[in-house]
Amino acid sequence: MEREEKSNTGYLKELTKGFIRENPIFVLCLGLCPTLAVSNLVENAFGMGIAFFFVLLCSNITISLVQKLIPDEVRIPCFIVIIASFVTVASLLMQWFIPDVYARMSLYINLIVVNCIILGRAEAFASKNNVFRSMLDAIGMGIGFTAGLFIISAIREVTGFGTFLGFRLIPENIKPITIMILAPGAFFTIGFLMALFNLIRIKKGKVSK
Amino acid sequence: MKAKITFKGGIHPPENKDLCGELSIKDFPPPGIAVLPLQQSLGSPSEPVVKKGDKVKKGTLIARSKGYISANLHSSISGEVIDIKKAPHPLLGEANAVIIKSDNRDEPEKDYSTEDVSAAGLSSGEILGLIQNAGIVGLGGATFPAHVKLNPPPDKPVKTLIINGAECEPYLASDHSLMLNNAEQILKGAVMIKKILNAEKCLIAIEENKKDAVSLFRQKLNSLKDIAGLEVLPLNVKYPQGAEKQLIYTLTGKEVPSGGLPMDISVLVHNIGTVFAIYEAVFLKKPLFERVITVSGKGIKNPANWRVRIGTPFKTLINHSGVTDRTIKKLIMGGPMMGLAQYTDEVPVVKATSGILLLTSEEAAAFEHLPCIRCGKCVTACPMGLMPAEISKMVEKGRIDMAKSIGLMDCMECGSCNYICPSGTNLLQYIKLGKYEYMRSKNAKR
Amino acid sequence: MLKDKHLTVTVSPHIKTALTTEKMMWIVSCALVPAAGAGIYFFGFHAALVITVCVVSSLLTEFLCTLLMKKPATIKDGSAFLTGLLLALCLPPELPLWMCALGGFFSIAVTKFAFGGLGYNIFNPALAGRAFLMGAFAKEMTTWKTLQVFPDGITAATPLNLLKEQGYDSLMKVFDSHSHLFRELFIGRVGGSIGETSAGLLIIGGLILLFARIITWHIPVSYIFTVMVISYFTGGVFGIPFHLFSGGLVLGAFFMATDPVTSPITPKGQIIFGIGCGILTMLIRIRGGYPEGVCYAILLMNSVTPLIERYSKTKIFGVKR
Amino acid sequence: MTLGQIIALFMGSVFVQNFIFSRFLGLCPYVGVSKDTPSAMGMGFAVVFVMTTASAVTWILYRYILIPFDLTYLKIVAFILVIASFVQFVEMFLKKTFPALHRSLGIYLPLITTNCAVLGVAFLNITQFESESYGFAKSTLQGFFAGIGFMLAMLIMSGIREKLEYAEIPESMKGLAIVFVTAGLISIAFLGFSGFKL
Repeated sequence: MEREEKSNTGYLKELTKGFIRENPIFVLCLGLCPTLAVSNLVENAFGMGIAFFFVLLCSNITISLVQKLIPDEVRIPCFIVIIASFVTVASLLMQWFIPDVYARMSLYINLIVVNCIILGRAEAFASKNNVFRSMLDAIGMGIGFTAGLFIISAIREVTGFGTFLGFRLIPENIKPITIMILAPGAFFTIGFLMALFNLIRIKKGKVSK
Repeated sequence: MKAKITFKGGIHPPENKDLCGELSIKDFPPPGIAVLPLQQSLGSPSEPVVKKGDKVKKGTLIARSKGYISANLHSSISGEVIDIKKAPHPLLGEANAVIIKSDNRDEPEKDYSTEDVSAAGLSSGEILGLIQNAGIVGLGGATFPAHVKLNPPPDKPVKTLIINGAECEPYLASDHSLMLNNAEQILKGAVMIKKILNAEKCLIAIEENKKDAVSLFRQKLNSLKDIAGLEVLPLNVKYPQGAEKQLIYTLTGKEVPSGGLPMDISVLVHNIGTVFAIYEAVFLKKPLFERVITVSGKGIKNPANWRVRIGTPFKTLINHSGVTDRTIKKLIMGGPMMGLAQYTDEVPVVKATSGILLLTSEEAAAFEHLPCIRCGKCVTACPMGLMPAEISKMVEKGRIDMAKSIGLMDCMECGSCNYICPSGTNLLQYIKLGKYEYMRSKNAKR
Repeated sequence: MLKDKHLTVTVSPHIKTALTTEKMMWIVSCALVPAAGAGIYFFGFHAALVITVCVVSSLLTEFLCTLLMKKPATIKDGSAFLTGLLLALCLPPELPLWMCALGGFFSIAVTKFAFGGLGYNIFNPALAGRAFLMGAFAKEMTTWKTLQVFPDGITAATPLNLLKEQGYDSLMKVFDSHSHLFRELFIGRVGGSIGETSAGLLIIGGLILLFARIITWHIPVSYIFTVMVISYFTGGVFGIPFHLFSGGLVLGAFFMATDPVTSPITPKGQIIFGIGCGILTMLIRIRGGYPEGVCYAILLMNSVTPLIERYSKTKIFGVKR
Repeated sequence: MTLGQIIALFMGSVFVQNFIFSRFLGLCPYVGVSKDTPSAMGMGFAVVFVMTTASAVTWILYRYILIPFDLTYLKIVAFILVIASFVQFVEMFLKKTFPALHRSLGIYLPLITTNCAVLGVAFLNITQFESESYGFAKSTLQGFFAGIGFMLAMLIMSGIREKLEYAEIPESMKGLAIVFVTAGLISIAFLGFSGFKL
């Protein structure tokens, strides 16, 4: 019964759930450290998003492929090793292609290895589902994460620098609110975005009632 | 012994004690109908020994104490028992009461006016018996049966007896007037109690705003003989100076342990009114059927101190005193700080009634309730060293366990926090609720 | 006779003190008026505009927040007015007005209403607003109106700035003698925020609050005493009056740190709070990146207020320690 | 290594560049375990202990194994494995020898494996102190002080959150939203330490 329902409701849901309903940042509240640390510039956020996407996709696929081979007791260490290998690959690639972006945030790229989303998806999803589903899940979550990162970084860059991806949006003579690109700005942005998500959920809840 | 200057905390509400003017005690005429609730004290209600249609006289026993903590009840007028039924009660809302219709003869059971000089030679047991028969309870408001309080367990001897004449509640002046009018009798009663308890000393504590009472007592002590160990001590004027634990701390410097009784530190406190009632019971063989109360408040035309029969309905007193044409807001039994607001003036005077106040809307101002701004005034005001704002917030959120851990059950409900709170938060209401909830869950666990 | 009257039944007590929260807020505001007046007198018309904009933006934000949250309107309780006034008093006199408005908005909306409104905020709204503006517009927030000029024509910032960045000698170049410096500091004719410079008038305002029993002595005394001790050990006899009267110390000690909502509720906790404020203020003044530390010191102590309260409970009567 | 350097390290890791309020490391356990003070305290102690020892262990690993054998590109895999197994080992050790301590800290230990503050301080150590003298001592101290800073942040937040339980927070701000706004305000206050010099 459950299986049937699963196949019917389909793959699309697997893909889209990460966008809003189970958005990793605003709803699941996972992987917050890099989210806040690198979101002062949209450029950084994209760099982080791509690296994250890459690691999540590869590790999800790999783990769903080898799930049968891994003994249950040592699965977590195995996942970590798999993830860590892909993080190493990603960090080497970034170092090669976009060295200046990498230099700004190498610490946080390395720390993708302990990002709760990736380990969480590996444990909760990829180790229990087939390759295709795991891939869709990874894409959905990756898009959700990158989009969240994009929103936060866009808000912070526009208010804190007056620019977007380096282009000036707000005229020079209006002073940007510098604090938005400092640590407090990151906390405020995510705090109020979460409140916004809550508000939407409350409104929706009221309507469905 | 070095007396502390005062206790920690407390407040200075406007006293309004001068409303009554001169401090004489007027005799209030016996009412046409007396309503005598069977529950007049802490503990179990007494059991009626009369039935409908019985003729009674002033001072006739109409209900006998039942159980250890309970007290006798006597008729306060002469006449006929017309019913035993539920009637409004100032403390309980409604309770069983013996209702007596006056025959207007006011005939006493026996003569209560001649002093029995031989009483001074009675044994402790005999005196306790007289007190028990007279149905005397603590008249300060706690209504604990006096004969039980005067009979402490042998392992907790009482060394210091304190006679409480602080009367720190605003408006009330009944104890003050009693002290001025019956100083000698009170002293005799105090000597008697000291003898029963075999106490080393007896301290009579009076707030400094009653200077006349202090000097009168000092003068009497000098003129009377055989009263070694008695001492009059003036106290700072501060509310709640008359609260048992604060009074003991002020006079002896000792703290009654949390959850304990004064006898745990060898002290016993009796109210002035109770001491006078004990005098009457022992020397005049007169049961407790009348007491002195203050009828006051800006809603009353002629405020005064009355010696009034137990069972007199409030409305009889209020009508007799006259009502001003200002907006009446509250009718209160007791003082404005700890008294109980009444929903009707049908309730009768009981043994616990120390005053009846009719407050106008300007006196009993209730202002807008704002959120707590944590100013800490309640913390400094609390004589028990509690944090009322925190406790009430915890109770509000249903965290009775946490409130208990920071002293919920130590609160004695003096209302200082509530008085001083600038936000108008009803702190005491939540604390009382919390205490009630705690006792309920504790009893349920049993 | 009482039949036709409605008797109100409530829990005791039945009388209450006349000092309400509303009155307290307005009395504090009034106690600030002399210092604010001195600020306008010394710094000119723009200072008056800054005060007006801050107050109006605070009141407006308060009104909108209560409207959005469907709470009863709380504008007249005076707390928003006071927040706006306090915020303006710790801003530089020539700050662009839209920044003032933003500060007022932040104070009320983020530090106060996000936490539920009056009584629930963790941080002092006015100081949080100032610290926010400091982080947002560091340059504008440290541009002071010049009241003293160097002999060689270079404009002088606040005395604390001078001491920190150019040392004691250039400070003495501007003010030729100690007594001159202390006199100017006391009456407030030095560079600085609008309402913080006039130490004398602020002390009068603080005494009014003490006598009106709106604040207790614990925080101001422990705060100022700590600052005096540390400044004696770091700056000698000169240090005590200098650190006492310069910067926002008096304003902070009497009006900001004593904000009841964000300071500990117990007397013992208040003393710890005051000492902590004093230590942090001097730490930032002497070693920190900013010349003035009152604002941050109080905010930092605000954040540990719950912890202080946790470990400074009152002694319950009859309970042995 | 002078006292001044130690104090500078202390001020730097605890206040100026607090791991939570400035570097954003270890946020998940920070928001997860800061609901009440006792558990914040337990988690804090566990983090101080693990960060200190992990800093020492990873520094030795990096300096004496990875560099000599030219395996530095494997540092991510190596560090995470070492930390994970180290935490596991500590847990077993505590269980055997100090059961009381284990009962109070035990539940927090597994959470620390995925605490990016621990791995973060290891990476920071090797980039900051790789070629410096006293590298080992500095790494260990930085780990210890960063742990203290983390614990301080935990305690502050737990105190505030306990107090917020009695506040009337708007429905939409409830939960993590208000926690982040509070963290933002605390980090504004922590800006006061910026530019700190000895």
